[in-house]
Parts: sequence; C-alpha cells; structure tokens
Amino acid sequence: MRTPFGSSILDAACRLPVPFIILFAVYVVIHGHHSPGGGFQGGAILAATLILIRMVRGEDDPWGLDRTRAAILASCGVGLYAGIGLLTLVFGGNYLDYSVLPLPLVPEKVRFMGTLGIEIGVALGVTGVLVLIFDALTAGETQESDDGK
Amino acid sequence: MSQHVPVLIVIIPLVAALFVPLIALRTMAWARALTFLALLGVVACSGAALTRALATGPLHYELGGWAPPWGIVYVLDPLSGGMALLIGIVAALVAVYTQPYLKSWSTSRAGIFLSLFLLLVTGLLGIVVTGDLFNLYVFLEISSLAGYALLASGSIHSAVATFRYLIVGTIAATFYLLGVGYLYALTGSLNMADVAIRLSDIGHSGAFAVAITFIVVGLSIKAALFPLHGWLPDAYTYAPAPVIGFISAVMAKVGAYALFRVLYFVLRPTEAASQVLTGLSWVAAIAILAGSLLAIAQRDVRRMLAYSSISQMGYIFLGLALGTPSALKGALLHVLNHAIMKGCLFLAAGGVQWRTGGYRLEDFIGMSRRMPLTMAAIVLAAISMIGLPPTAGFFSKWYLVQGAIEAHAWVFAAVFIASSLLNAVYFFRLIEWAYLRQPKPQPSLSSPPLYQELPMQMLLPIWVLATSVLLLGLFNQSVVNGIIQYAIQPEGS
Amino acid sequence: MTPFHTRQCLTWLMMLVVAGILFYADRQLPRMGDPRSPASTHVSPYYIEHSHHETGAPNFVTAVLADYRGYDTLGETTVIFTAGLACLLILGVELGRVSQGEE
Amino acid sequence: MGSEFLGMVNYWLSAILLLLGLHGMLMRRNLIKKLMAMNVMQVAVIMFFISLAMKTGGTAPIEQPGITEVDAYINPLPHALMLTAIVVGVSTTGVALALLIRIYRYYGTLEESELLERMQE
Repeated sequence: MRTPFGSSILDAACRLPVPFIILFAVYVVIHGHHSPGGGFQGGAILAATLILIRMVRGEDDPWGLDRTRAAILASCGVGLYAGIGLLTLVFGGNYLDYSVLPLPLVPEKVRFMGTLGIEIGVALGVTGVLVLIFDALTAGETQESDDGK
Repeated sequence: MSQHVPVLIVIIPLVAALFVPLIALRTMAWARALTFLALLGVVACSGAALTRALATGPLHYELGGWAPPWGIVYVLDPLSGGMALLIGIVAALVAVYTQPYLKSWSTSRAGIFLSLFLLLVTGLLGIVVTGDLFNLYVFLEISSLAGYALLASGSIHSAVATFRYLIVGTIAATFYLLGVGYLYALTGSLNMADVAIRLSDIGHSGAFAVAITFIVVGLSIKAALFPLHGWLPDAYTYAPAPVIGFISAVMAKVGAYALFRVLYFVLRPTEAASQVLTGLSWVAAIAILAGSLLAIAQRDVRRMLAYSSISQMGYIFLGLALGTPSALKGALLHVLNHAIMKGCLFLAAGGVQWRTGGYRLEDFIGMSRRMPLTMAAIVLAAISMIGLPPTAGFFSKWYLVQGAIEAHAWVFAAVFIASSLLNAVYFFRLIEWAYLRQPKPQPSLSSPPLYQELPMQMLLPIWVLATSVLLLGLFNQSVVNGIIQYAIQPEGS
Repeated sequence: MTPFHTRQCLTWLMMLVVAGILFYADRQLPRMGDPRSPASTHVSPYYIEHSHHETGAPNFVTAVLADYRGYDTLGETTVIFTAGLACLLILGVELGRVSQGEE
Repeated sequence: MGSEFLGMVNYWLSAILLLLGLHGMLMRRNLIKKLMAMNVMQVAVIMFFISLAMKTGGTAPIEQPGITEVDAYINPLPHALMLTAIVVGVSTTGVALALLIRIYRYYGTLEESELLERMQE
C-alpha cells in the first residue's frame, strides 16, 4: 500500500483508539490463561492496529511496521517459541517440557510462565505475519515477467 | 542429547528456516550454507535415529513430557526413520542443485525460496515421524502451503496451476480432517496407537467406514492416485526444476506413507479397512495402466514424467493394497527407488531445460553430444524405471510381482508386467530422440554450442542419484533385509 | 455434451455420494450434547481434572493448546509463518532496503 | 423424536455446509467464489468438531472456583484443535489470495472461462 488514504479526520479518529486497541491486545494475550484469548487472538488484534495505522498514515510512518521489520518480528516470534523448546532441551527435559525451566517458582507456575512465553511468541509471530501478508497483498504492481523472475 | 533425535529431525530445519530469509538479506552465501548444514543435520539425526530404532526397537518421544494419549508422541520406527533419511538425503542433494538456479534471483527472493524449501522439508518430516492424527494434519498443511508457494514461483502459468492444486489440496486436507473428526467422535482419542486399540473394541459401524473413506480419499488426493490426480501434471509442468525434482521425488510418497501408516497401524484390525484395501487395489491397477498410457501420449518430457509418476504411485498403492509380505516389501522398496529415479530424471530434465529453455522432445535432439553426462544419467534412471536388471527398479517390481502371485492376484501380476512394457515405450522414445535423431540444420539461427555440460553443482546431485540407482539395485538385498523387513512389522507401531 | 457438462454431471454424482454417506453415517455418531460420548469420556476428562494444578492455567483450552498439545501450536505458528513467506514469494515482493525506492 | 432431531442437527448442518462448500469449489466458474466456498467447507469441519465438544448442561471450559466435576465443563480438546484449524484456514486463504492477485495482475480476470481463453493466446 503505497498511498495512504489518510486525511486529518481519519488521522484524528485513528489516533484515539489505537493505544486502547494495543492495550486490549496485550490484555488478550496475557489474560489468555484465565479467560478466552491467547496468542493468536491477541496477535491478530495487534496486527489490526498496525494495519489500521498503515492504511491511514502510510508505510513510512514510524508507528507502522515496514515489511522487513514485520518479517524480522515474525521470525523472532516463531523463534521465541521454538527457542523456548530448545531451552527445555538444554535443561534436560523433553521438547517443550516447560517444567524444567529454571525459574524460582512452584512447578505449576513454571509451566504457567512457559506457556505465557510461547503465547507471547505466537502473538509476535502472528502480528508480524499478518502485517507481512497485508503488505504483500497490497504492495504496488510488481513487474510481472513471464518467467516469474 | 541422543534421546532427543526424533524431535531434532523436525526442529533443525524449522529453526534454520526462520533465519535463512533474514541472513540472506546480508550474505547469501551464509544462508545457503545454513540451509545445507540444516539438511545435513537432518540426515545425521535421522541416520542416528534409524540405527537406534533398528538396534533397540522403535523410539517413542513424548513432546512436552506428556504421556500419550494426552500429549503428542513422536514414533520413530524403522519405517519412519527410513523415510526421514530418504527425505533428508534428497533434500540435501536438491539444495546443492538449486545453487546455479537461484543465481539470477535477487537475494531476498532466493532467501525466501530456500526458507520455504526448508519449511517444506519440515512439514514432510513432521508427517513422517508423528504418532498423532491431528499433528499429522498440521504438518500436512505446512508442507502443502510451502509446496504451493514453491510451485507457484515459476511462470504465470504455474500460478494458475497452483491455484487449482490449492483448491484440490484443501479439499483433501479437509476430508482428512473430517475423517479424523469421525474417528475422534467414535474413539475420543487422537493418538494413532490409542485409536487402534479403541477401534478394535468398537468394531465396525457405518460411521467408521465413513471415517476411513474420508481419510483414504483425502490422502489419495495428496498422493495423486489416478482418478484424483488432476492437479499433478499441470502443477509439475510449470514449476521451477529444483522444486519439481524434490516434490516429485518425495511429496507424493509422503502422502502414500501417511496412508500406509493410517491403514496398517491405526485401522488394521477392522473389517472395513480390508474392504477399502480391496477397492484401492483395483483403483491402483487402473492408475498404473492409465498413467502409462497418458504418459505415452505426451510430447512434453516433463508432462510425460508427471504422468509416469501417477503410474508409479499406482505401483506403490497396489503393493500396499495387496498386503502380502513381498508386496509390502516391494511397495516400500519402490517408494525408495522411485524417489531416487524420478528425482534424478526430473533434475536432469530440468538441467536440459535450463540449457535449452524447453521441455519438448524436440529440445532433447542432439543432447547426447551436448550434455553427455546428463543424458547418461537419464538413460540409467530410465532403464531403472522400465525395470531392467541390475538397476533398482527391477528389484522392486520383482517383489511386487511376487507379492501379486502370493496373493493369487494374477490380474495384478499381469498389470505390473504390462506397464513395464508401456514404460519402455515412452522412455525408449525419449532415448531415441536424444541419441539417434540428427538435429535439423538451422541455417538462420546461430547453432547451439556442441558441448555444454551442466555446472558442477547441478551435475553432482544428478549423478549421486544415478549412481544410487545402480547401487540400490546391486545391494537391494541388504536394504530389504536390513530395514524394510523390520519396517513392515506392525508391532513397530 | 460439452466437457463442462460432463464435469457438471460428475460433480453432481460425486456430491450425491458424499451426501449419502454423510447422512447415513451421522446416525451412528453419538448424539450432540451427550456427556457419555467417547469424545467426552476418554481423553478430555483428564484435562478438566488435572490441567489447573498441572499447568497453572484455569482456562482448559489454553492449557491444552499451549501445554498438552503445545507442539501442535508450534506447527500452527509455523503454518502462518509459511503463509507469510509464501505470499512474498508468490507476489515477488522483496524484503530489505533495496525495494524501498525513495530511502 | 424431538430430542432425536436435536441430537443430530449439528451433523446435518455441518454436512450441508460441507456439501455447499464442495459444490462451490468444484462448480463455480469464478476463482474468488471458489475461494469463498473453500472457507465454507473449512467452517463445516470446524463446526463438526466444535459440536463434538458440546455437553448438555456444561459451561465454558474455564475452571470456576468450587466446581470440579467433569460434566460441568464442555470438552476443551476440540476447541484447542479448532483454534489450530482456524489458523490453518486463515493461512491457506492468504496464500490463495496472493495467487489470485498474481493471476489477476497478469490476465486481468478471475473468470475461469476468460482465463482459459487468455491463457491460450
């Protein structure tokens, strides 16, 4: 999306709800253990915010996430998930067995924190990828040659 | 660390895939090296796992430390270990082959390509080692999505063909998921071993037959069994050569493998499964003949190879459906052989296209002098496809025919032999065009160079595959007695 | 009979078959809402009884999703990562500063 | 009879949705409509699984203080599975849209008949 369709009215209208939507996304991720919610849902809400900013203020806005950063975010999100799994391997458990993580908590809370970590990973990954998909689908006409190169 | 091998097989390419596109933005060479190292890691891990499984029996790995049926379990028996090793080796060879191919691409695009290739490998390996029905669906989708992207990275025609494949592939995955849903409704479990135990208590009912039907139809679409093969020829025709080399060699086989696992390890004890197998054997027999006949009708070499793949998948399915020990041995040996032969053929044909720009038979004229080594590999693989001794193809067909005779299924034995003749027709035609036809003099155009072999990175994988066709033929006894023998014992589940 | 009509007839036939087996089989499935159905009695009671003190999460769905079957969720995240890269590759969109143009 | 009907209606609805989706995917001549039908078909399977989780009298699968018996909560497993399946559906849709955009940019149409004509040229 090269050309934002922003105007001062849209700009003002999007400025107000955005912080609250971000807060709500964080709530959905963090509170997913106690209520409906979780990584994917929170990540989708966060991505909606970023896409809203992109649509209104354009790609170059410092609030928006450009596609390289979105790709890095996606990699890091999935990497956080897989990395927690690798950490559990290092501490001698099976893959994704959070109970071996060396946290100073009671065993069930250690698992709780492990799942929270992977939920955050999922949320970051989903945010990055959804922004990336939006970006790819709306990117301007790329030159289409017949051999696809 | 060695007890973690089963999960490392899948995690290594996954983690590498996350970082390859970012590294490629800085230094392409490192991204390539990381891809290759990850695939070597897969080969090493699956080799280690296979040795352990052969020595001490199947490895069970509880993910997250939860015992099945509550958690997900990985099962590494000789069968899945062997498949994982095969996937790893073919993937590593194809990764070498892609290098000259990707040179003309921008670094970002090449990095994304390599990353998706690794994700495809991840998905296929996940399907192979998992012991959980729903987990299989998730990895099926990883491999499908990565496959769609890679197939569509060719010309614009490939995008249209891939969209059709995507529609059909999604129907297949949805059918599979619905079948799993029926099994879950009947048994309350998703773990393969647990479902098998609980199904034997339930016995047969109509809902169970429907579950089998949906799963079999879904996985047969993925494996391109004959009446459901529609997506395959177009998708194979327009995609880039390295992708096709890998996908044709491995992806459909993994569909067949998944079907084998579900039919023999989950649904084995039931009446309905054997009826499905009987039906499957007739479908597969038709697939063998129809695939061969359609292959003869093609003048585009890649389409010809694609239809030949359909026919060869029929061999594998017929062997599985017959179910006698020799037939099963033959089917599994043919999975291995066909992966190597067809990989070699597609990679070599892709090399010819890379040099000449075409896939028609006409483009192969004079290739015996221009690219003698590549053509020699094609000939070797073609002889094996026809099934002449001492190449690998002969032995798998030998076991299959023997299995058909064991089952007193004379029709199927005749089908195997007839299709060998049909294979001979189209492969000898290819060889004739490449070796015997003289190129027409072209006064107006600049004549192509007389000798122009492929670069080393492309030739090496082709010849490794071609040599292994011979070696597998010569040492097939040790493969059968050392690995496949143990793989077909259902106690290994 | 054009090829399109043939395809249409075949599709209708196939759909009739699918409809037949679906409606036939549905009679043998457990009734909806039956707390004694296999789906509700074999594996899932364990989650309801144990997940809170084993994983610390009172939301059973989260406990199953992120812990008991956490590996599925890793697969799910990988699926969506794959989809992101797939869109980039299919549409030929470049990553990195090169494609930014004005920067 | 009434309870018999209510016990089956979920399977019928999901079967009907599945058939609608299948019909659309195979018979529609517009690629976008095929894609929409694909989503309908996935929803059919999701509905099938979710209805398996239902227990009469059960509440949402979030532990409430003091209530520990199993039948008080519906089955959480299908919900967890379907969250994954939904994400898979979203991803597939994303990839399919990317393919369609590429096709549309080159050929300028998503009608199958026109597309075939333009591919012949």
